[in-house]
Amino acid sequence: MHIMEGFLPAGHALAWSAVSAPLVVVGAMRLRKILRDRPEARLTLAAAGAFAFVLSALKLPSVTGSCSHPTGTGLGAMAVGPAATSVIGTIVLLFQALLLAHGGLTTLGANVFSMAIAGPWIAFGVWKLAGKLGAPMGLAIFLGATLGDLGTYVVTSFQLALAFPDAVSGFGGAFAKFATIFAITQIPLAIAEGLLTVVVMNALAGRQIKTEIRA
Amino acid sequence: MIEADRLAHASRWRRLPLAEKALLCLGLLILAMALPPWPGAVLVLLVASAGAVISGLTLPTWLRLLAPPCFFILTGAATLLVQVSADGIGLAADGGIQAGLLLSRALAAVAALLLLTVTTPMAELVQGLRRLGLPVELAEVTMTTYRFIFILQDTASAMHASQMARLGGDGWRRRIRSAGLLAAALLPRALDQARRLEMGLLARGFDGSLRTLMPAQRVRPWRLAVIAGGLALMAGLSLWI
Amino acid sequence: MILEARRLGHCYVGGVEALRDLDLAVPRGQRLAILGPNGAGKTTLLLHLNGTLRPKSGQVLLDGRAVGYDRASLNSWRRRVGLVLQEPDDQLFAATVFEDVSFGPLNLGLSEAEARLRVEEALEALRITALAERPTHMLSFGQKKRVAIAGAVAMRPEVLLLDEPSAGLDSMGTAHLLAALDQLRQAGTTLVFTTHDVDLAWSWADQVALFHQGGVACQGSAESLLSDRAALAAAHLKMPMALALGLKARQLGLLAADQSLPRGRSESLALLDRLTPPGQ
Amino acid sequence: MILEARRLGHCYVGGVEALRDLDLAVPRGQRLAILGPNGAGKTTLLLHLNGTLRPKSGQVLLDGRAVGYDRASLNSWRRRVGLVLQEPDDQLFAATVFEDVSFGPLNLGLSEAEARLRVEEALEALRITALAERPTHMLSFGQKKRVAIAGAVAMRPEVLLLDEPSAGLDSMGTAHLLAALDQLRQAGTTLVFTTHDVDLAWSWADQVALFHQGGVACQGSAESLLSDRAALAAAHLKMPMALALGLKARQLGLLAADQSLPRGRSESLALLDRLTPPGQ
Repeated sequence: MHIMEGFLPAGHALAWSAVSAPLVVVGAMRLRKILRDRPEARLTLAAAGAFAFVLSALKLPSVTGSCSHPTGTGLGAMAVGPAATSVIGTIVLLFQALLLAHGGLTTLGANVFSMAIAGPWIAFGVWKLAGKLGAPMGLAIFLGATLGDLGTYVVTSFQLALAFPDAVSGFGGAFAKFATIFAITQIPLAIAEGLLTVVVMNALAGRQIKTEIRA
Repeated sequence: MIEADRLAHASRWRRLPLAEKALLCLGLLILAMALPPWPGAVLVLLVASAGAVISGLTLPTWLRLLAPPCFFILTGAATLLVQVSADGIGLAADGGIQAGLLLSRALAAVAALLLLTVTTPMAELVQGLRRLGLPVELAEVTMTTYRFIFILQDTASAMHASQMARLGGDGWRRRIRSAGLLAAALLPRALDQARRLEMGLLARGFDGSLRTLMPAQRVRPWRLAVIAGGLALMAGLSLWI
Repeated sequence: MILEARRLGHCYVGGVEALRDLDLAVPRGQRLAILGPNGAGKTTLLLHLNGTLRPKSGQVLLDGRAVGYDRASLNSWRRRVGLVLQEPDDQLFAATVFEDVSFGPLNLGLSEAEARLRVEEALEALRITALAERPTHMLSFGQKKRVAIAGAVAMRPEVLLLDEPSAGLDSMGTAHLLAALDQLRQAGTTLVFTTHDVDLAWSWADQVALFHQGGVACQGSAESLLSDRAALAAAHLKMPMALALGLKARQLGLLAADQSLPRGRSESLALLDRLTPPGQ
Repeated sequence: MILEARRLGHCYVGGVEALRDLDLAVPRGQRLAILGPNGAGKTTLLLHLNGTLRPKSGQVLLDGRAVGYDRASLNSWRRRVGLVLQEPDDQLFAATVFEDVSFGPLNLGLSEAEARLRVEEALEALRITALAERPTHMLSFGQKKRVAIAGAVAMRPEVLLLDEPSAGLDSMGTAHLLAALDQLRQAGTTLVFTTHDVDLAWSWADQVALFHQGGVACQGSAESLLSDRAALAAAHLKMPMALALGLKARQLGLLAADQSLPRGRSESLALLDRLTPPGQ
C-alpha cells in the first residue's frame, strides 16, 4: 500500500527514512558481500527484482470489482527469506516511484518500512508459526501472505495517522479513519493475494526452484 | 511498455546533463515539501507542468500521467475531511482546508518527480546515484533489473494473452488461479533468463563486474546557476506572499 | 467467411501505428497464410482476431456478425477461435503435459470426464499421447510447440490462429507439425497462420494475404498471389522456389496445366530430376 | 587450422550425452557451417569452442596447441574466439546500445578511449552507428541481433562463433546480417555458424560440417558435401534447392563447369528464367 510522493510532511518523511535506512543498509552490505563472493548472483538477484516488479503490475481481480495489484511481499519472504526481500523490495519500490509514479522518493523510507520490512517479516513469521502449530501447508501460506499484506496496510495506516492526527480524537481517531477507508480495498486484496500465493507456491513446489539467493 | 520510460527516451531534454535536470526536479521537490502549500505548491506544480510541456509532452499526456497518483492522493486526503469524536463521526472544522493543502503539496511533489522521470532515462539516474556513492554492485544489480523488467513484461503479456485465449480470465476464481499460474511460470523463466545471460556474458569476458562506458556529459555551471537562481526566486516569492 | 476483419486500426501506446484500415477475410475450412516481414504487426493482427486486443477503429466479424467485447461475447468468441502464440514457453503453465492441455477444457466448464476426453483427443491429434505424463519443462522445443497447440485444440475451436508455427523448428520438426495440423484441417478446422517465409506459405496455404505497412495489400489463392511478381516485389518478397520451378516446368511442357505444382522440397527435387539434358 | 576440436565428449547433468568423440577443424579465414537438426548439441559444441563449457573428454586446440582452463588461458581464448548466442536477450544487459557494446572491450582491460574506438568501429561494421544511444529494450529483434554481434566484434576476435544467426529473422533481416558478416570476413575474421537450414548453409558457407548424433559425421567444402546425396540422407537432410538447380543446369549445359553455382534465391530464380522451352 504505497504512500504517494509528497504526502507525508517533511519531518515524517525524514524520520521514516532514518528508520528504514539502517535496515536497508545492513541488508545491502550483506548483499555486497554475497555479490563479491558469487558475482553471478547479481544476475539472479536482478531477475528476482524484475520478477517482483512485473508481478506487482499484474492485475488481480478483487472482490469489490475493482482491480488491485499484489504486493508479492509474502511470496518473496517465503521464497527467498525476508532479509533478501527487503533489498529486492527497496529496488522495486524505487522503480515503481521512478517508472510508474507510484510511491515516491520522499515517502520511500515509509514505504520501505511498511512493504519491504514489516510486510515480509510478518508474512514470514506467521507462515513459520502456523507451520509449527501444525497448520496444513496451504493454510500456512495463505495466512502468511494474507496477514503480511494486511500488516503492511495496518503499518501504513499507522504512519498516516501519526502524520495526520485527528483534530479531536488524535492519533487513535485518525488511525481508525485511515484503517477504515483502506479496509474497503485492502481486505479483499489481502485475501486475493493470500490465494494467489498459495497457487504460486504450489506450482513452484512441483518445479523445485532453487532458492539460491537466500540472503 | 512503460510510458514514462518511453517518454524519457524521446524527450527533448534527453541530452541535457543529468545534473541540470536533477537540480531542477529535485529542487522543485524540496520546494514542494518545504514551502507553505499556498502559493509554494501551486508554483511548483505550474513550473513542473511548464517544464513537461517544454520538454516535449503534450498537456493531455502529462495530465494522464498525473491522474493515477492524484487518485491515490485524493483517497488519502479525504480522511482529513471528517473527524472522529466521542459523539461519532462528523465533518472536521477546517478539514476542507487541511485536505486542500495536503492535496496541493502532494500533487506538486508528484509533478516534480514525474518531470524527472519523463526527461531522464533510468540509466542516467542510476549513473547519478553511483556518483553519489551507491555501491557499484548495487548499481549493476539495479541496471540489470531494469533490463530484465522489459524482457519479463513481454513474456508476462504473452502468457496473459495465451491464458485469456483459453478462457482463463472468466470469473473471479479462474482469474486468481490464472494469475497464480502465470506468476509461477514467470519466476523460473526469470531465473533461467539470468542463467542464460550469465553464459552469454561469460563469452564476453564477464569477470564479475558489469562495467560499461557511459556517454560523457558536460555540465555547464552557468546553467546550474540559472536553475538554482530560479528555484531561489520561487522560494522567495512564495515566502514573501 | 467464418471470420472477417473490416477496416481494422490499432495504435500502440506512444502512437506507433500497428494496423491501418486492414481488411481480411478468412474462408471456412481453408488454410490462410498471413505473409509479411517481421515487426510489421502480424502478431497484433492475430491478437485482434480472437479479441485479445480491441481495435481503435473497425470491427471483427464472426459468421458475418460484428462481435462485441463484453464478457459473454468474448467468452463465446474465444471458444470458437483458438490462438497459439509463437513461443511455446509462454503458453505452458502446468507441471505436466496432461494438466496443461486440460486448462482450456476445464475453463469451458466441462465435467472432468469430458475434459479428460478432450485432452486425450487433442494429444492424439497432435500425436503426443506418449508425452501426457511428462513434465512440461523437460520437453524439446518442438514437443513444447505441439503441446501448446494441443492446449488450444482441446477447446475444439472452429478457427485456429497460429503465430509463426514453424519458427525455431528444423525441417523435420516443421514437417511433423504440418502433418498434425493437416489432420485438424481434414476434421474441418479453419487454420490461419502468420509467416515471413514465402516457401512455407506456398508449401502449406490455400490462400495467402500479403501483409504490408499495417494492412493487407492483397489476398487471394496461394498460386495466383505467389506467382504475381509485381505484388510480391511491392511487399519486398521473392517467389517461392518450388512455385517458380513448377511454373517453369509447365512452360517447358513437363507439367500439364491440370497437374499440381510442386509445393515442397521433395516434390521440387523430384521435378528437377525430370528435366532432361537436350538431345536425350 | 585456427581452431580444432579433438575427440570432444560432453554429458549434461542427468547423463544425456550431447557430444561424443567429436572432431572438427576450423580453417582460418573461412566460413564454416555446422549443419544439423535442432537439439542435437550444436549450441553445446559452440560453448566448448570458446571455453564456456569444459569437455568431459577430448580437447580444444587453438593454432594447434591445446588450451587450458585456468583463468589466464580462458581470458586469452575468449579474446581470440568470440561467441554470439541465438537469443540476443541472452547477451545484452546494458541500458543502451553503446554501453552494451563497450562491455567486452572494457573486460579486455582497454583504456576508456581505446574502448570507445572499438565500440565505434564495431557499430560501424554492423552498420548500427545510428542506434548507439538507443535503449536496448526498444530495439527490434533484428537490431538486437546485430547489437549482440557488435558486442562480440568489438573484442576483435579472430574467430567468431554464431549460433543460428538467421533464426527469427525474415529474408531481408537475414540478407542485411549476412552482408555485415561478409564485411567482417573480408577483414579476415574466421566465421563459424550453426544452422539447421541447408539453404542457408549453401548460400553462405565455404565449408560444411554435418552434425549428427553428437559428432561430426563429415566435413568438407560446401559444394562437395551438400551435393553428396548419401551423406545428406544419412543426416536426414535434403539437398539445397539452389544447389540442385545449379547442378541440373550444369548437366543441361546451361552453366559451364567453371561458372559458379547459384547460391541464393535471386540467382536461382534468374537461372531458372534461362531454362528455355524445347524448340526455342
